[in-house]
Amino acid sequence: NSKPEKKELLVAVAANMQYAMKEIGEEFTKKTKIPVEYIVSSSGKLTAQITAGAPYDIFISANKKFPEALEKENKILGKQKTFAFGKLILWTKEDFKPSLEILSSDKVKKIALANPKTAPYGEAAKQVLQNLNLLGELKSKLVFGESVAQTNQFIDTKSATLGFTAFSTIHIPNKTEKGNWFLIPEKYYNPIEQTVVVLKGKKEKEAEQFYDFLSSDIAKEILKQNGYN
Amino acid sequence: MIDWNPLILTFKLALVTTIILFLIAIPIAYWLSVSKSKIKPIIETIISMPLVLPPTVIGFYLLLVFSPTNSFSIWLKETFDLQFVFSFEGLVLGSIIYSFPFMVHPIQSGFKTIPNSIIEAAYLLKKSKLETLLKVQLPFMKASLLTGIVLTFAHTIGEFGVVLMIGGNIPNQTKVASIMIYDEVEALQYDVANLYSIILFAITFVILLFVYIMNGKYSNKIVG
Amino acid sequence: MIDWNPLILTFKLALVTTIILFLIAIPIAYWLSVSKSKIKPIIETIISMPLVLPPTVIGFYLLLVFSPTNSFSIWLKETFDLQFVFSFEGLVLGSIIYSFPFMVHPIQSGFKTIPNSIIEAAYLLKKSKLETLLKVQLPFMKASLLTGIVLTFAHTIGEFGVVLMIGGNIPNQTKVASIMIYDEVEALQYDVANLYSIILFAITFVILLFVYIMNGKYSNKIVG
Amino acid sequence: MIQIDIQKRLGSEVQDIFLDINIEFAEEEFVVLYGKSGVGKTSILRMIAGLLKPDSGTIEIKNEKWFSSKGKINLKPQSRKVGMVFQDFALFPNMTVLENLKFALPKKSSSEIIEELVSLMEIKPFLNNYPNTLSGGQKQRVALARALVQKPEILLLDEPLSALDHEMRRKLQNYLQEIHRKYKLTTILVSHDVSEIVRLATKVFTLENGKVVKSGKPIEIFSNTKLSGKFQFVGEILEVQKQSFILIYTILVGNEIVKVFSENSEENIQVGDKVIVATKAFHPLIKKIG
Amino acid sequence: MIQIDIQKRLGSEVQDIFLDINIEFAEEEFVVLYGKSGVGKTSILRMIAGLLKPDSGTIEIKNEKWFSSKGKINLKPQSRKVGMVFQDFALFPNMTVLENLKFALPKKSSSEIIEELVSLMEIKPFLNNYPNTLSGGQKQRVALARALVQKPEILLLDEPLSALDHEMRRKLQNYLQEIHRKYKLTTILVSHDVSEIVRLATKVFTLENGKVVKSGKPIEIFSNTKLSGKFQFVGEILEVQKQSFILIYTILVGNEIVKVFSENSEENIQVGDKVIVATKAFHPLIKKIG
Ligand SMILES: Nc1ncnc2c1ncn2[C@@H]1O[C@H](COP(=O)(O)OP(=O)(O)OP(=O)(O)O)[C@@H](O)[C@H]1O
Ligand SMILES: Nc1ncnc2c1ncn2[C@@H]1O[C@H](COP(=O)(O)OP(=O)(O)OP(=O)(O)O)[C@@H](O)[C@H]1O
Ligand SMILES: [Mg+2]
Ligand SMILES: [Mg+2]
Repeated sequence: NSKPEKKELLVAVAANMQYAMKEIGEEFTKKTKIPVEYIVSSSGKLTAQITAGAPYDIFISANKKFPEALEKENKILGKQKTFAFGKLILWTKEDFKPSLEILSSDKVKKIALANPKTAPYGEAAKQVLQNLNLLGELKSKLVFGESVAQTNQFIDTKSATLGFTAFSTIHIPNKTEKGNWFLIPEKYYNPIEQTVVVLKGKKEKEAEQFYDFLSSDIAKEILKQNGYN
Repeated sequence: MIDWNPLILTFKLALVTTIILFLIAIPIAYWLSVSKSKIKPIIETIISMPLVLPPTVIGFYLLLVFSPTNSFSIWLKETFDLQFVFSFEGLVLGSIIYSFPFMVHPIQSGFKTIPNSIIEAAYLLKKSKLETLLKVQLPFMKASLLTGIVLTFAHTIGEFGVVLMIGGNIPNQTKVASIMIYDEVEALQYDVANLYSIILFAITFVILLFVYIMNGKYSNKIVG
Repeated sequence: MIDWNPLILTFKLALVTTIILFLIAIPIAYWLSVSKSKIKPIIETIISMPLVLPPTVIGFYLLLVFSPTNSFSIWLKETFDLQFVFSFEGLVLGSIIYSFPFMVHPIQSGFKTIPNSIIEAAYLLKKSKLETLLKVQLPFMKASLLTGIVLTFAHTIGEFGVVLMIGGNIPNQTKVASIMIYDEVEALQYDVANLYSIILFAITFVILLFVYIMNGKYSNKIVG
Repeated sequence: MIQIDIQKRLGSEVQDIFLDINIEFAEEEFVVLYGKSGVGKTSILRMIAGLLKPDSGTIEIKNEKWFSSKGKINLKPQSRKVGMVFQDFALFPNMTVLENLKFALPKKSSSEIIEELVSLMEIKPFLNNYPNTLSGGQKQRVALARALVQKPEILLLDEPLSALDHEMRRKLQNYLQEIHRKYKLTTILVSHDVSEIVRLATKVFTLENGKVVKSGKPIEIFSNTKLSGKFQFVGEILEVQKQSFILIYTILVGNEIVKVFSENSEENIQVGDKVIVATKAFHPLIKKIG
Repeated sequence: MIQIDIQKRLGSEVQDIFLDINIEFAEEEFVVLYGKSGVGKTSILRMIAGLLKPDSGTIEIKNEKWFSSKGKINLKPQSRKVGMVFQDFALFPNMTVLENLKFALPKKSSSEIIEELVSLMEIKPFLNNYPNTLSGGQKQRVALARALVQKPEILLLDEPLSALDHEMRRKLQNYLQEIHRKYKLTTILVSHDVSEIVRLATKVFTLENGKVVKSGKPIEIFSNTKLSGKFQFVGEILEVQKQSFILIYTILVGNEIVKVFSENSEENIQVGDKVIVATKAFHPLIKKIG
């Protein structure tokens, strides 16, 4: 039952990057005629899968830690490259303008953030609260999503009054109700590096093309439109 | 340093869920086993449906239903002081909904195996339906009850999709062991994940082993 | 534009898993129901254990066991051309392991309800153990078999933790509907998620409803 | 007065049985339902007990309507003061024999009756056994004891002694009669055993094709042979021996074996023949025994 | 030759029963096991059938060892050529009556035997019913038919007719005798009914306390009353009527009711008394009937 060799380039992508990646992929295919398929999941799961031999060609991670783990396992070709930075916002679907000051008010019942342990945006959110010395005070208000995506659901369903999430969230195409957001000054958190690595495998050449394409002007423009630097 | 809180919370959740579900499932399964209603197959089907959706997705729909800002939730909160998101009650509710079929189906098929004549005999001895249920029917279908209880209990321990969604992973409150292990795996902290897995495994193993040994003793007595 | 591939894959997976598990579970449940072995409670307990760990974590451990680079997997691949990660076979394996208790436990409790004398009667009519099993015991415990089949089938449709981990979400190969819905919810594409949920729901509903209606007709006939 | 007037269609498409029963008898009678297998005896008991709903009719017990299709009355089994022994025993498998009996004991009643029944029915040796480990006759005795624990006003017995040996059967027949009198019960018994019926019944209803075709005292019902001569009985030849001029016939009359000496052998009588034995001159000596 | 020599400890801690059975009989005999409820009759049949393992001993049927504790032989039930009617019928609930019978039919056998049994046992009307919907006697007939479908060499019958009415019982007794002869079966019957035993058995084993205490022809076993006088029988008084100087006793002998006229009433004989009726001068007229 040997499977036919896949034509597509398999791109494993961390959940928060998926929209930008899809647009970039379309441009890439237009240019190179190489079709692209995406495997969207959390960076942690993707790392475990790649370690176990998943047939992915490219890995786009939400931070540098995961590719480093893969490097130890001798799974990657060349070096990881940071091609964008994520931006953190406070987002709400309620009818007020979010701000860092409002976090302490009674109006805010629950604050959603991604799990700092597993999600880079969660880690960044935690740094913000630490830097503002709010972590202790707000502890009882915090609820954690397994990822940025789940954090978004908390906010989107108004289960949490507001939450920390990726700026890319509100750039999601055909998302109509964008709610209110506040872009958090970058001084409060360490840069959220979006990195890419080429994985060893049968399509290393095509993968390298994609790797390079991420630094192209077209890609940069798309990333900007999706809320990355 | 082992953090026991998630473990304690897990077993508390499993216990509460199993007990509540047991009490809810019995009347429903009973009705299903005796009813000749035309809509019975529909209800039987509906009971299985929570299984069909991924747990996180169920959790998402539960979030929509119980979002604190909607009027139903406000009413619940004001009338019963109940809030189902980001609370232990929410975990219980989510687990109950998701484990529902695991309790109801085995019990229902248990009810079906009871010979009519022993139920009739109890009625003729002037036993109410309730007393007959408790003293004749339930003891008779012990194997099925055990199946329902074990499946529900074990499943609640392992479930994390619904629980994660509706609970919000709050330490000491809704952060159960399964979520914790999941987090550690996600964070590539495999050693820690292994450690907690083993602990969870070991405790559950001992509990279930005890249940099965007791059950074996009792069954042997009856069949002689 | 509905992508039917994940849906087809889902039902294919559920069907294959249910059939294989049914065939595996019967001899195991049979042994458990007749055995008086001392180690029986231990095995009963072990059977429930897959439930105790979060599905993704089980998937993770399966990844470790079946990682194509370890020698066991290489042997499997060379000898049987079998590869259990990132393949449909892997999904089947994962689903089987995770749904194991849902099939074995109900069938085991079904076996226990069969009166000894009808089995003996079959033996005295010179029927082999196999023929007795097929023609007398299994039909007798139909309600329990149904429970096992429905729980397994529905659960396999909804499961995504193990499947996501061991399957890797590869379109047309391991991307089943549950993962797809999960992805869409994660991506905040609620409309799409709703659409697929409803389709999945509707198809499963029809299948199960059909099963229950047929079952109801048959049962009514027997109890008159 | 017990008045039962019920109709019920039983059976399947193929086998169609229409029960149309109209019987009446006084309280404290010992009534027997007699008839072929499948005629509907068990079904009648079940309708009286409230376990099966008649299609139409009334069941009136001591001026109390238990069932009336017109009056839309249908008392629950729990509200009918009946006790019943089932043809298939229906013991609770999860309780020991003693627990079965204790379960039957109404709250606040003294457990003396249990002791009495236990010693009478000789069930002491297996009081702590579960029903699965009992022999057929032992189960039957426990079932009977369980039904009697409640001292019901109406006792419904569905072949309660069929699995018992002769001796035990006699003993329990006597006991049934005794408690029937002592507690002023109304008893309805299904039995195939003529000797049992004649011993116990005050009234017999014979069923055929879903209807009562005969009713009366058992002696009237069963002594079908008309008297002619001073003495006669019907039996079956088991053995014929010839000793010089005398023929010795061994004849089975019911369960008893009788030897008859005869000098005249006009007829060719063989083993297996049903015969009538009669005599005009007969000077019997009747002696009490046992 | 059938030789059974087995020991088995039965029962629980409280009720301890030790079966020690040693019986022997020829092929083609019609053997009856007789004894009190709980004495171990069913257990003996189960050990012969291979459903219960004796603690020790041997079972040898027609020079073939079915069980031997020394020789470590213990044939499976499937390898023993026995058919059995269970006390609790053990019909397959998921099959109709006809399917039950067909299931019993060995592969490649003609289904003629089924038709024969169906018409004989009068089970045609409910052939397509499931066992749950049958009356007790109907179930019993199906169980008997099912055991006979295979024409087993050894037929084990555990009270196979106990739930049947008199007429059906007689009919099936005759049939059992007929097939016993026709197919040269060896039959082992458990029965409490003396008349049935006397009719059918060629040899009776009476069990008491786990042992065989009597064995022989049924007539020898059951005609316990010694002959004295030309004619005598034992019965029970059902009714005493006084007509001028004559007393008319209605006496139950087995299932038969006998009227006896007596002029001398030395003794005070009452209803319920067991009596012996004897006479020296007796000139019977014996006539074939039916
Ligand atoms: N499974 C069992 N476990 C323990 N004891 C048993 C079991 N089966 C039967 N016995 C005991 O063995 C004894 C013999 O039982 P058996 O059924 O052989 O009696 P039986 O002669 O057929 O009686 P009956 O005429 O009442 O049917 C009884 O005292 C019974 O309680
Ligand atoms: N649940 C049922 N469904 C359909 N038919 C039934 C059901 N129960 C009984 N019958 C039929 O009704 C008729 C009467 O049954 P019932 O049990 O009353 O007979 P019975 O007189 O007690 O016979 P027996 O002496 O054999 O016990 C039988 O022909 C039987 O097949
Ligand atoms: Mg009946
Ligand atoms: Mg017996």
